[in-house]
Amino acid sequence: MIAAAFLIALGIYLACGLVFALPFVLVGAKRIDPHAAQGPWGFRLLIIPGVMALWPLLLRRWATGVKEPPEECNAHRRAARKGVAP
Amino acid sequence: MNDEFYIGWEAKAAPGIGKTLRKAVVCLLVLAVLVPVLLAMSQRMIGVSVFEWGAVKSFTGVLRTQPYPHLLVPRPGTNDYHTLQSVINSPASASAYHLVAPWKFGLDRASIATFDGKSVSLKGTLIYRGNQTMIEVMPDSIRATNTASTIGLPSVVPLGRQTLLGEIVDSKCFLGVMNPGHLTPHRACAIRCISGGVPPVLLVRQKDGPAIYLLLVSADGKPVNKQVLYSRA
Amino acid sequence: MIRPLRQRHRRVVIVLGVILPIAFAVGIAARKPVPGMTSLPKELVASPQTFAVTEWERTDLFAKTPIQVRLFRESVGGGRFAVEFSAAKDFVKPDLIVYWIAGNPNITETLPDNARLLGAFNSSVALPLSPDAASASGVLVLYSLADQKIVEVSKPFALQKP
Amino acid sequence: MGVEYVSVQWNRQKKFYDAVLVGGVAAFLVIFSVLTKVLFPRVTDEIMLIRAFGTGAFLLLHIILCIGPLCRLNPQFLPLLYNRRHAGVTCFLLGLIHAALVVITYHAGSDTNPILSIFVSSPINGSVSSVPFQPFGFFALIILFLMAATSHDFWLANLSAPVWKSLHMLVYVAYALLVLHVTFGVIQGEGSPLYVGTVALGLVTVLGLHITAARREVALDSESRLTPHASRPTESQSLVTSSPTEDEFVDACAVADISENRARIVCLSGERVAIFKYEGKISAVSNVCQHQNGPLGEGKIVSGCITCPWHGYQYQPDTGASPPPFVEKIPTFNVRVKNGRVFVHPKPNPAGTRAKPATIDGSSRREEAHSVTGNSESLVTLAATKK
Repeated sequence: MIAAAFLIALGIYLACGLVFALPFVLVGAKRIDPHAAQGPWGFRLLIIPGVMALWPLLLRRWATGVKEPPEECNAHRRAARKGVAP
Repeated sequence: MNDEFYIGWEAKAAPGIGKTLRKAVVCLLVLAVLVPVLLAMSQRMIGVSVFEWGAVKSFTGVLRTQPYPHLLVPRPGTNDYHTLQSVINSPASASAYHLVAPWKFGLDRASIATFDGKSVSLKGTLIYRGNQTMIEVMPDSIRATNTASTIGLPSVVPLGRQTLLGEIVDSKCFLGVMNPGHLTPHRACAIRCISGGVPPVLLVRQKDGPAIYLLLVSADGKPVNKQVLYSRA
Repeated sequence: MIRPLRQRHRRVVIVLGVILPIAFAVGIAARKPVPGMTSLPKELVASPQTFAVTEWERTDLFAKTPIQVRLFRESVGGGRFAVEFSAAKDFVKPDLIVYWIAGNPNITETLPDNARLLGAFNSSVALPLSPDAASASGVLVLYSLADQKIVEVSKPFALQKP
Repeated sequence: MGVEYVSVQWNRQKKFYDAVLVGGVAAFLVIFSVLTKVLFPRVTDEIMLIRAFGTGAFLLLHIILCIGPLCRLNPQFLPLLYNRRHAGVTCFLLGLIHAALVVITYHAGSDTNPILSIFVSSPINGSVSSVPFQPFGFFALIILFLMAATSHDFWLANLSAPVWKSLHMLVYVAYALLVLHVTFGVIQGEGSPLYVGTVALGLVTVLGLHITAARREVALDSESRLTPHASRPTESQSLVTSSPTEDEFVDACAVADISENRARIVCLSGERVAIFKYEGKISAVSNVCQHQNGPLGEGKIVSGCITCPWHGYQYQPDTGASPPPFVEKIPTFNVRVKNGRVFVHPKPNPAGTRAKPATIDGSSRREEAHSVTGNSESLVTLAATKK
């Protein structure tokens, strides 16, 4: 019973991902990452499985109008943002 | 100090790194050859069984639906051993072939009830192991023939209450559809097959001598698929 | 890798280093031997072995398949005969049964009427021959009932030395 | 990343890598299948393939897992790391074929949905030997899928390397699940001690290499903590392992400790800093490569650029920026050289900010030379005292 519910949820999630993936690889990818603008077909196909898996994240970036990939978060970058060194 | 440095996008690696790399590649290729040889050789579960997949043959005999559907096929030739000491010792005058449906299902007993005890012809694919024979019956291929049933029911010999140690297998897979088709790796499939009506068989392996196959039935000769599934031994 | 991930990596490695060997050892220790019996209850044993005397063993009776044939007798110089087969492990035919046919018949595709059923071909089970077989020579026929096909006919042989 | 994404950035090394990978996998599959068919002619072909692909994927995963610690222990293995992602994707594909064949063979055509059957057809009955093993494989495959699906550089950039790395560290969960999958699966049936021995050997190798490498990492960290200037009482900022001096610059190491075009690594502001020596200058940058967080301090200055040992990403040592057209940037650190010692300000500059390299001037060079002489003198003294 739990297993069936889990599998149905997984199926719906991936199906939504597939529906989202098509417009994303055609239009969305270059909106959130300028380097994807001229990506060849091979690249677009390669990222489809990942888009199906992580579509809520990409949908949020696309919807909020993010233009660049995020800057990574590590101790040095955090410390650097706090102020300028002498 | 060796100051060699590997950069993947350069055409060639530094000589020392290249040398290590060649050694590593040789080691990996040795692994890719040695491991499959050792693992393939030490497999112990694979037995001798056949599923004649794709070869459909015709069979005639008397169809019985109890306890599980089977076809009794008379053995030709004379048989004069009734004088021998016991019923078990005399060769049976007919062979019994288990009948199952395609995939993980047994034959639906209700749909073939009209043929019970009648001479029939049917088409199907042979499955066999040792002296056990099974037919995966082609759907809707069973036809009643005009010949009258000539085979009497085998006499029942009570052997008393016995304790046996063995493995419950789904007869279809174990007899040949899958090889190996038993023990833990096959457990899920056996559960599905027995759930689908394939006759459950207690396989009793002997230390010396052939394994014996015992069809599991209830005390009144009915199928016990569900009981087997829920006993979860 | 960044420092927090290196630390997480170390913790993961330590946890795995403890848990995995234990889980593996538990799994191996829990393995059950393949269920089997050293001997069946006597009520289930098909034929009490009454053929104590081995008359001969031959491997040349069947040309196509390597089958060893053993001839047994109930007692020295007397009693019924029985044959026992041992075939290569890989030899399997659908519903293989054994017949005895007296004389040196020319068998092509069908079983002649005088074929006498001995029983199912079963490695290491002795099949008794009828008493009248002892007096004449004959052949053993391996017949696949499911295939309705003669698998092999042995060379003619006599049970008793002339 | 500074250039447009392509499917695969092919080069000679990657082609060689993939040729060995594909050749090795093909050899494994063919040898296993042919030998099984020869030794056991009655085997069912699907099950033979299930076993070939399953064992192949499991062996490949072992090899992949050993590459990381091997490179930590000996940088000469770094070529194996360079294209490890292709090995990972191959491992996933082998596992996927194994799983598809399992579902078709053992679960399809029954009275239950074949995927659901993976979970409901192995009831728990309290016996350890019948722990359901197929769900372990299912979840391991999901993890391998996530990793394979996000293996393209697009995902590295869009998830950022630390997030990407944490996602890919799930491989250890997948490995644990697969060890359980094999232990409670095929090994419960296949009684040969060789099967037990092979898995045990794999387990010992993978865990042994990882624990050895991890211990060495701890040792490296403690080495920097034990340098004399760091043994002074530290500030509240516990992550700073070297304590700031009066003017906030930290005595990191001696100029002489650094080889030409190479770096020395210290820990400052919670992360490792790479201090490079090149062309008579000293520059310090964050040790973390933006591409995949590779250890830049273990890299080398090639054609004037710090080059990451993992995938060869490059940064100018003074600005921390990749040469155009690439756009990667890393934080830099202000440095001073005084009396033959390197002082680093623990506060990082924003990524890509130019920090003036400290020149190893004549005096410090002389001091360097002097310190060497001094050392030899003291050695002589020591020798004399011993006499």
